[in-house]
Amino acid sequence: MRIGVITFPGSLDDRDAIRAVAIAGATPVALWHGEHDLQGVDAIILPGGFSYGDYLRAGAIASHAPIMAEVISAADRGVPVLGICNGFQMLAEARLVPGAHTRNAHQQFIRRDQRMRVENVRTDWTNQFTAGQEITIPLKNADGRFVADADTLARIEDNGQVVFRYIGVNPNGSLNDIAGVANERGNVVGLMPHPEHATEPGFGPDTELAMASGVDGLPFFESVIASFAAAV
Amino acid sequence: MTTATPSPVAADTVANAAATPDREQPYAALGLKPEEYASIREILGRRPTSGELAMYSVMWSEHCSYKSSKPYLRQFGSKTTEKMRRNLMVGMGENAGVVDVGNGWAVTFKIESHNHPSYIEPFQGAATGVGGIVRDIISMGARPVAVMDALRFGDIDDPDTARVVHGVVSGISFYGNCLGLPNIGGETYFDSVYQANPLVNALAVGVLRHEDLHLANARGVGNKVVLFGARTGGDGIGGASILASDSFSEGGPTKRPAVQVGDPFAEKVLIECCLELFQQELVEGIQDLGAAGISCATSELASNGDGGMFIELENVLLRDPTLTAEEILMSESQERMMAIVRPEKLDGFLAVVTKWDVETSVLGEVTDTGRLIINWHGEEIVNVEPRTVAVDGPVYNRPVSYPTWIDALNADSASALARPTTPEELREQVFRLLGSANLADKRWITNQYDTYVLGNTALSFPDDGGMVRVDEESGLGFAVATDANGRYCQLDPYHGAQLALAEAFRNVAVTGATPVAVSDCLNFGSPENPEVMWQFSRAVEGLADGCMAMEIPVTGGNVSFYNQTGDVPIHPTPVVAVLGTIDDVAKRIPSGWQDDGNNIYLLGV
Amino acid sequence: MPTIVVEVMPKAELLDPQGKAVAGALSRLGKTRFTGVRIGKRFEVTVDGEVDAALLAEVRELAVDMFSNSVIEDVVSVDVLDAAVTA
Amino acid sequence: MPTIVVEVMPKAELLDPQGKAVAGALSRLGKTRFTGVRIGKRFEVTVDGEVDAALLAEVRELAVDMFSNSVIEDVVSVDVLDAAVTA
Ligand SMILES: Nc1ncnc2c1ncn2[C@@H]1O[C@H](COP(=O)(O)OP(=O)(O)O)[C@@H](O)[C@H]1O
Repeated sequence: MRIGVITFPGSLDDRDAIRAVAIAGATPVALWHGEHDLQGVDAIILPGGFSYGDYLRAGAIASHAPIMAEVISAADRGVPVLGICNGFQMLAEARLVPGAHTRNAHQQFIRRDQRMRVENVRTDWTNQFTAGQEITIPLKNADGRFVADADTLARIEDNGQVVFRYIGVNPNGSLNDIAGVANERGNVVGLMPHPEHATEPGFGPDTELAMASGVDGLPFFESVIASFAAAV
Repeated sequence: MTTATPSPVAADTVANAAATPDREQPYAALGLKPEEYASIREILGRRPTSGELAMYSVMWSEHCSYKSSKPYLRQFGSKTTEKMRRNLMVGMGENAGVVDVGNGWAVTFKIESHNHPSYIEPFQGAATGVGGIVRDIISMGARPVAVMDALRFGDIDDPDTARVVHGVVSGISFYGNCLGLPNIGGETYFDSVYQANPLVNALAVGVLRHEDLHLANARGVGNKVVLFGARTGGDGIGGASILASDSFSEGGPTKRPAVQVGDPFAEKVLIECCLELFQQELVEGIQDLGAAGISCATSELASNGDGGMFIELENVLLRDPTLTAEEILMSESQERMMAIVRPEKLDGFLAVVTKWDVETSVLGEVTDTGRLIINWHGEEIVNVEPRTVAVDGPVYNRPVSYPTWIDALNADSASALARPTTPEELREQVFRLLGSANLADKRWITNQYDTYVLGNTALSFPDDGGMVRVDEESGLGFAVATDANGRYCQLDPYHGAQLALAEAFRNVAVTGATPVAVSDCLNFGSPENPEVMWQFSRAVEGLADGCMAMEIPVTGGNVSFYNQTGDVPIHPTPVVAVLGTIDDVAKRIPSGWQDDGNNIYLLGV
Repeated sequence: MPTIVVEVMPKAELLDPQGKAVAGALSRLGKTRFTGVRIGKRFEVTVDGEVDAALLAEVRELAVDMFSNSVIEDVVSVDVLDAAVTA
Repeated sequence: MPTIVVEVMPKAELLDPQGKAVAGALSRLGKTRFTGVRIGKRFEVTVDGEVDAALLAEVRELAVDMFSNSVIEDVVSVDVLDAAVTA
């Protein structure tokens, strides 16, 4: 399976996403924001970072990039798309997932190993988790507060589009403790924490067993590989 | 590419300078002493043009010329033995030192101050401090992979401290995070001696393959001199000389510096762009533009190369078209680089910068005239021997005197202080210590820094040293720690500097890495104060002797003088950074107990 | 060069943490007459040539599609800057 | 409740990275009529009771001392919001 990782000017975790895809056993394909070519990839990752400095609004300028037109039509065709952090912000700005992001309620950038619960295991990116599974994934952002109006919130809660919820601490003031959401079809998922930073022992979050050993991010990538295998 | 808007402002030409030898020039306002001005006239055989005066003034400032510290810093070279040099690929004197770490990999690192700007505008001052040190690393051909920050603030209870602390920390967080560089450690210390003069020392580390090493010099007659990155604006004009040559608290309105605004996004794009230029072998060398901007880049590149350069200054792309030639020469606009490009590679060069949306203009070319000649709309406004600007600036043997107060300070020992006599008093004292700003947990700072980005961070806070994997195949990596103790140095700068070295050395060693190199940032008061100069001379000697004893070389660093409030200098604060190597980061040793039942040993004396 | 000013404010029903922080600071300073602060953005777009109705319409569209995000923000105004106001 | 609007812009001589990024985006979208963008802040301060000259003077002072950082920003205007404008 070939998974594309798009680099925008200011993308930072693109190389980490590429590494995580390879660790999970798929073939990473580097894609460039300025082109219209998805190189026939089977799934797409919008990585973390500060595209265009996150100036204007996080993800806003990148959501107008040439390749986003292709991402939008691929998403409509059912191609799995994962937006991580800045990628999540781009998905929201491009209206591929509901809601929007504002500055963290405490107004600071925050980095922490974040616990969250997997609320929906039927998406292309979460089918290898068990329902209600609690995982720890690194979080790092300044504009991570998920907001939506009351109607939208009620709708996505009812539809099961809330895929991840923060537990323990709500790190940024997100409404309903929402850490990640999906589109209605479940092929497009966005979340603030960084699963690619929890895929390699020695470089992930601390666990009870050993420091930096957390690999709770791996099932994201294994899930999309499993959906791909199921589809062919 | 956009073309520069021609400026209507006429500049003082070389011909005009020759014809009007008696014209009064504002050299003093630019921070030059009468003797220095006289010596510029002597070098040129005429009065300088206003453009030349701008260049000499910024390049001969303490900050750029090291005029008070040079005689002492030579020890770092002379006290380096062959054995200490064994891993050294590039030593002192270049943008940053480079150390061979094995398997064909090399690491480069450097620490630099941005103290005064961080007091005036803490957020932007600290942010641009990170930006500046990272550009030093890029110019060596390396990919920046980590940053650290050594910070000193005033009394935590002073009302102004919050402004400075929060501004500085969020500036570092904003710039470093947005650049995608993990912050792997640093220091935070509060003491009222830093009240109106915080210390913001930023460190960056880069990695490269041996064959990717590049030095910034202008070789090859006919090669193009290209400026790329952000446009030039009115930022920090005069900052280099005015900020760093005098205690800014004395500054009148005319000395009020303009601040610089950092754009980490532009710098991130510039990093990727430079690495692609190096990788495709499209450049001979790249020089970063830091303090003193184009003045510094042109004169240093020319001095380090074939010695001649011709520049058409009106080709500089401007953000503000009203800038004068002198202001363009002095501007400290951030996120700019200068490259030397072979003419046949120019098209390839332009293709890469266009891909990254980086604005570029060709300013001129390398010549064999031995002169740096700068034209402004066809008229010659600068014609100098580049070494006289960049290398052979004034050197001072400043007077040194043993501090009158130091014996009394040392005699006033802590053993005279009352000891707690009851369990309650002891308990109260322990709590006071635990609650003191300098011992308390620093998570409120470090939680604002990204440590995960790039996916190679093996150790960071709360570990004693930060550690980063260089080679994913073998696990080869490096560790870095920074330390300093101004109070020890106030008592005894010679041993205080050695203690800082020893602490940083230990903090690296305990991670499991082997220390191999040192970078330092020497923060002191005014060099015109003989007691400060004594402290400086002792600290440098202590550090150089300490490095000999530990057998690791100083590969570079930075001197920051004039750190004082009014007449009161800060404690001498030589911040020492030690870099070590480890053949597999999987063997790292974290600080903190890992498993139940481990034995605990106390080593040493 | 003419300048078009676009003003964008966070939606009234959303929490504006920045504004709240400033309001908190005001009340700590004893400034009790102020009941709330909200912080939005002011864009100054400079234009080459004359501003005609078509260009203004284009900017109005950009204001909604790009300068603001309708999930969280409202465009408050789009106007040609009156030179007298800048002084 | 009356609202006082304070507008703050980055100083003209300093780089405005935000505005630069938006200007870049406009030009990539083929919008060539625009020559530059600068982004500042708009504060809406709501007031309890009438706005008198003293209060306005107080806000003017706050605008300089607190809402803006005079090292890098200028206060462009301080005005009582005309209710008609909000519509
Ligand atoms: N300004 C800072 N930037 C980055 N890391 C910091 C900073 N201040 C402290 N740290 C980190 O926090 C941890 C604890 O620091 P400190 O309290 O100084 O410990 P120690 O006394 O053991 O040196 C260390 O890992 C150190 O690198």
